[in-house]
Amino acid sequence: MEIPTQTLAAPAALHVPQAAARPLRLTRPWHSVHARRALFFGALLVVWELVSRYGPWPDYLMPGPIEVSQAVADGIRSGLFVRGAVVSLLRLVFGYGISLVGGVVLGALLVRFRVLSDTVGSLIVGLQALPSVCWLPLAILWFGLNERAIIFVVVMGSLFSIVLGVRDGIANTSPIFVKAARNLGSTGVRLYTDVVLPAAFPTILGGLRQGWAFAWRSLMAAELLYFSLSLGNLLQTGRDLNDAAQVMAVMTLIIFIGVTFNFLLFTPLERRVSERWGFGTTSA
Amino acid sequence: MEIPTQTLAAPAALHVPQAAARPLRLTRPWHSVHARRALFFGALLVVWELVSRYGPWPDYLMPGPIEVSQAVADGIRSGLFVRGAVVSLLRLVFGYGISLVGGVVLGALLVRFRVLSDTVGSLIVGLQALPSVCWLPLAILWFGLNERAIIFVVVMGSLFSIVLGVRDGIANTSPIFVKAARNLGSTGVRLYTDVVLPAAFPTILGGLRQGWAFAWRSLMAAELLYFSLSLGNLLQTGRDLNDAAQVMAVMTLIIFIGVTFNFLLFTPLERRVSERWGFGTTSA
Amino acid sequence: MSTGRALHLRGVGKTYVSGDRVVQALAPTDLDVAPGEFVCLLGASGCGKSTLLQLVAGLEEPTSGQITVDDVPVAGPSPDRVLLFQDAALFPWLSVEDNVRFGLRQSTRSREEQHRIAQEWIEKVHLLGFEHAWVHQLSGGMRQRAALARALATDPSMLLMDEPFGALDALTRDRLHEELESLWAATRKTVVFVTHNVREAVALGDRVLVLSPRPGRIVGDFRITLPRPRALEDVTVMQQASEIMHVLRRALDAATDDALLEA
Amino acid sequence: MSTGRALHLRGVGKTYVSGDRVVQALAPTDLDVAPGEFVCLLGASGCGKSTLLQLVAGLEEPTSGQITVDDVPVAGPSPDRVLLFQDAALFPWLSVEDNVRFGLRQSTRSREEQHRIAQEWIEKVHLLGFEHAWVHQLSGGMRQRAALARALATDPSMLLMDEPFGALDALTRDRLHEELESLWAATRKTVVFVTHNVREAVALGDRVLVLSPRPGRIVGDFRITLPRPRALEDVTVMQQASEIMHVLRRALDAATDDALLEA
Amino acid sequence: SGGAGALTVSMAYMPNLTHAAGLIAVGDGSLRKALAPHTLNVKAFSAGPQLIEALLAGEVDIALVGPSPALNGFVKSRGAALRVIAGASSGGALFVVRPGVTIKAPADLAGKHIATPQRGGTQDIALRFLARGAGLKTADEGGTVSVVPMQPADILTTFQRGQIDGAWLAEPWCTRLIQEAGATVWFDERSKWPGERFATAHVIVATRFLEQHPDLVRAFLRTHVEATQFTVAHPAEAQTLANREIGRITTAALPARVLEAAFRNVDYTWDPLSSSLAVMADHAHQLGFLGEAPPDLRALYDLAPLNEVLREKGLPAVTAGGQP
Ligand SMILES: Nc1ncnc2c1ncn2[C@@H]1O[C@H](COP(=O)(O)OP(=O)(O)OP(=O)(O)O)[C@@H](O)[C@H]1O
Ligand SMILES: Nc1ncnc2c1ncn2[C@@H]1O[C@H](COP(=O)(O)OP(=O)(O)OP(=O)(O)O)[C@@H](O)[C@H]1O
Ligand SMILES: [Mg+2]
Ligand SMILES: [Mg+2]
Ligand SMILES: O=S(=O)([O-])[O-]
Repeated sequence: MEIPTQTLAAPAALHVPQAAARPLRLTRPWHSVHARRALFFGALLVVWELVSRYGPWPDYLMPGPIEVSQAVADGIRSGLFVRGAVVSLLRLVFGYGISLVGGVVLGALLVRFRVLSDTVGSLIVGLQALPSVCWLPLAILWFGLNERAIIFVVVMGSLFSIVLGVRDGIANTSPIFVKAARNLGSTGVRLYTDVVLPAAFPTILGGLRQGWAFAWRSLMAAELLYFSLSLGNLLQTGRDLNDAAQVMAVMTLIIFIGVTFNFLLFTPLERRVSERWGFGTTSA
Repeated sequence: MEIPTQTLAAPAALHVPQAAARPLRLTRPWHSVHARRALFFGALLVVWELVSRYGPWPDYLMPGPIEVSQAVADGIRSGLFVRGAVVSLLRLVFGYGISLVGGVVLGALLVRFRVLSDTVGSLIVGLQALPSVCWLPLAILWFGLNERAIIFVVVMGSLFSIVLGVRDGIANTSPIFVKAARNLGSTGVRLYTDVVLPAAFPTILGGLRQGWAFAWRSLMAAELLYFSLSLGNLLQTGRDLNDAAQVMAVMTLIIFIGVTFNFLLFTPLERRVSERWGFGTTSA
Repeated sequence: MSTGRALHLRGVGKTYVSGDRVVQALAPTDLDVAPGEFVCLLGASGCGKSTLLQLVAGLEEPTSGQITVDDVPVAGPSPDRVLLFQDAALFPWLSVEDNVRFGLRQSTRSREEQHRIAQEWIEKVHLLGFEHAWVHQLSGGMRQRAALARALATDPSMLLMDEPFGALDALTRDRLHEELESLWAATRKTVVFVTHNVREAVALGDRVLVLSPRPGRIVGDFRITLPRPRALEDVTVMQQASEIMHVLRRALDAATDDALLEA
Repeated sequence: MSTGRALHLRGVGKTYVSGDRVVQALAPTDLDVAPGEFVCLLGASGCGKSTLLQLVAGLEEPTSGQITVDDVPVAGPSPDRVLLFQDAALFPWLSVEDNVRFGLRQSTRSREEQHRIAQEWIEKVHLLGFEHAWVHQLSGGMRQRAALARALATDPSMLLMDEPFGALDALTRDRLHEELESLWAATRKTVVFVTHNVREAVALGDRVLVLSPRPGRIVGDFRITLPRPRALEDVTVMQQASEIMHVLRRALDAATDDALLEA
Repeated sequence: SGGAGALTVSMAYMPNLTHAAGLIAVGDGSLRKALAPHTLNVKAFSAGPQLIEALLAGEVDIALVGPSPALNGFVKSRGAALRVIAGASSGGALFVVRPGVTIKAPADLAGKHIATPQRGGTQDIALRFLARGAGLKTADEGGTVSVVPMQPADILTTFQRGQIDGAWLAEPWCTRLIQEAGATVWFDERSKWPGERFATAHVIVATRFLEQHPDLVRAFLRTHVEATQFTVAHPAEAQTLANREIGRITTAALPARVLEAAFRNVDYTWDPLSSSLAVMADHAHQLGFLGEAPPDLRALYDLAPLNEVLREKGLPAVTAGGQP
């Protein structure tokens, strides 16, 4: 059967014109999203520059985007930023990887074994509240002054977020999926990989993204352990020199890498999830 | 109609004896949970003490629970811990309160207005990765050396977690609830308070708890801003004086308060949610 | 009590596009329902019945055409046009009573009145004793009944019912048929009622519409003039039903499942 | 192909306790199903039919009594006893085809064979063209059919079906009746089939059991000896159905909804 | 440290001007040469307590560090973990005042916010003691003098924002406050000490390393003494060399103006100036910082290796509180 042409004619027909409340998202054309984002960030930069110039604060305390991008350019030209970012990113990816695997396994175990949840589970909630710097002394003690100590701090900083995210995700999943799966003969580890985790995945994803952010934070704390070229060190150097432009340049770099990873890693996963589950597909 | 006695006779009848995989929780008698927890923490303390005594590390680097509880007792006796904890808790509650309200509103707005999500949303993911200490210089700059600067850092540390938790929670909620509610005449703000937030609540709860943990972390960072009696300061003093016992004593205090708040605030909420939604009620 | 409104569909069609899947659920359709009319919709599984109801409820946007209610274009949902979802769609965070009160709370009624109306409806759908139960503690049929109470409690002038009695046993269904018919007789609400039970359609409807398989088109429009009340077992009802069944069967046999285009 | 097993229930009852709500869903029940028997369950909404199936499937634990399959006590679920849930319970993260393959993937079949079997079943439930659709893109009836394909594809020796055809139009249902009957005739699986359609029960079953309203008890046990295949419209089927209907009605009228105790 | 044969010697310092001797010895390669065939592993820390932490954990063998972290480490390990084996510098701390604020006598501290770089650190203790001497109490004792320990970087910002009235801190921060925030000097800490000398940096060694490898300790000290001599004799070259190292470690060298001015405020010596440390320890103890009992500092020093080196070089020996 042929689809009547008017139904496919204009994608604009998918647009909903009414004034009624529309709390859930529409699928919009790709380019407008980017245009809007560019516009927003552009406006943000302009406001920042204006505040920096005409605001009540001296510009050495509140450098504007021009000065900061100058600092970024300098940092990149000198090779410091790139080398520092590479060092930090490697640690981040490694530490986060450990947290990811450990967090998923531990989170699943917490739900599976009530004993663990009652004991380790309640401890984790408290451990999560510890600032990353608290782990430094233990890290040095246990691992010595080396990469492993830094990775340890990163893991401690992000693991618990992921564990709790996974645990909550699984615990708040409708038991019907597990019932259906066991009914069809799924058991043991496969029950987890095939059903429990996919069913909980929409919720878990949030925990994974938060874990990523906290891996960053802890990495910055860990990199103050001792001087070696890294983003955390560049940040601290900026602070020590009261070089607001450098501090902001490193912050910009962190934000940039954070946003980039989000787009490369998490946004596609989210899109996949909503497509499959049908979240936010309603135009109403 | 009378319920046959054998069906109500023993709560033990609810216990499931089979060896089959049972990934979802059973409701267990109250006391066994506490007994198990006490046992676990007891064993943990013993192991810690043993490691401290017979481990490869000198006891001034790895003080045992006895020494640490001595330090806690000293801290409490001198009044420092109690006063410090009160100061910190007040800041925490205040800063977290702001993050909570702001986070829920902002998270809901992000889902509601695609423009915001495309712009502010993508910025937040980056901002979340900034370590709390990055906000210190700006806080001093904008607010000066006062409580507001500390609260600002706490808010920056926890707000974004909550925003993203709320956003993800709402975005991953089945649209059917919103449809049903709008269909029954629910609109505007009430649609959010009556339907969108309750529907997303099981997921949001995780974000709120993580926000709480990160409020703590940021508070510790902020309290290094300047000296006034507070937990963060006691922690830093311990570090500056290489006093491992004091550092661990403050850490214990932080964990204790974290666990306590979790039990008072979040556990009852979680129980409520699973009771209503029927999560994990299956005995299979 | 609210009385019915006129419903008009002009060339209303719906095509779902997601990724490279294009599914035409409803072919452009014209339909006129008079105020207070009780219209039943029959059609093969997946032919677009639920889609049609969602469009009329204003919960989905038609890909083509326009829907008007009393000559006002439909531009979103309204509590005056309540849809009873095929899968109940109760709120799991609310008790049965609070679910039933949900629509009432949007109005300006006093708490006492809300409570009274809710109780009344809970009784009518035979859920007394389950006011404080949570949704997950209900059986499938009990959920459908709770959803029915929630929808009817708001007293809309147009009722859009998507297989509301599908999960009910014959006796409970008979009782609810009676309730619905007497409610309708008293208020003359406009009702659009989707069902798979042809005799149910004949027993309840002023008109029975038959949709072709996907993409749905109206291929039969029967006016039922039998005297009311009608029982499912009445011979006249059975006769009309078998006549309509015939049309349905023809429509289904004629159709080939070719509405799915891989774009 | 798997053939049926014997099912025995001895004093099997279920009481749900949550907080201060105590609901006796199923009164202690004895039941014997012979290997290869096709048993249909009828009963008022909320009388414990779904509960009974979940107990037999091993997904819930009885509060009292014991269930055995071929004299082995049931101690958890088994892919040999597949339950078709009342609300489909498809996995939203899998496509229709992957849902159908789910049970097969737990076995040692090759990928090609899995694919072939899945395709076969998708065709039998008339879902060709929707292999790659997501669950939320299916209509209510299509979901039920996909769930049916998923359950049957695993070829269990015992089928527990909870209103599997409730959301289907008459014609699709007739076709699936034929499919189910010929499958059953070929394999003599044991089937426990819950339905609200008395004629459907008579048309399909060797035996029809009638449950009283909550808490369910077996109050009628009819052996159907009519020659197969039987059509829903057969006069003999109708006669038997109205007889059973009578028992059902009596059970319902006798009952008072007093099973709910506020503890 | 390592097993048989060639060892790895872990040395730690901070990229501060007060550690110039260490920076120079590492920077010009002389330390590496002196320790050959053993390898030198250099770690630069951003704060003294972390350096001590690493030393206590066995990750550092020999280090340059300020007096109060050294003292803390010694006291916390109950005298077991480390020994002071030489001095490194003296001076380099000033009390600076924000323009528009009058602080000319200890009594003027009343009602003021004064920053110090670290709670329990040298300046922090000194300030509290100064206030106490003038009959004032600090804010945390319920008094009017707000002692505000914070990171030096934040001191500069708050100073510029007018939120801090004065600061007692070390170089190069005093110079930066003077140059960048127009601060005036109330006093140079040297003026408070007999002979204008007081310890600001020490050479410390892990006790275990000292016992196992006295030869390496002597080799280290030999280079240390030579680097110190070089710094005193050729301040301009020393400045450049030290600053180059600071730049290498932190990625940012000090500006020439700051470097010159700050360098002038520091004196370099291998004398540990033990009497000044005793005074500091006494003050710290009186203020409740070093535990219940007054610290027993007799075992803190082990100056024998240094004196041996000095003797080799024909230089006068140093003493610790009268003991050689
Ligand atoms: N959100 C969606 N995305 C894509 N396709 C959809 C969506 N919703 C429905 N469809 C498709 O539209 C067609 C009609 O669906 P609809 O739910 O209206 O059928 P129905 O007549 O109500 O069927 P049933 O009797 O089985 O409930 C089906 O082919 C279905 O696959
Ligand atoms: N998880 C639960 N917690 C508490 N009560 C429950 C639970 N599940 C079912 N019930 C109660 O048990 C009774 C029987 O439920 P069941 O689902 O077995 O009924 P059913 O015969 O399948 O009904 P229907 O035909 O409406 O599907 C109902 O009163 C229901 O409220
Ligand atoms: Mg439908
Ligand atoms: Mg049921
Ligand atoms: O303590 S952090 O928040 O920076 O991890």
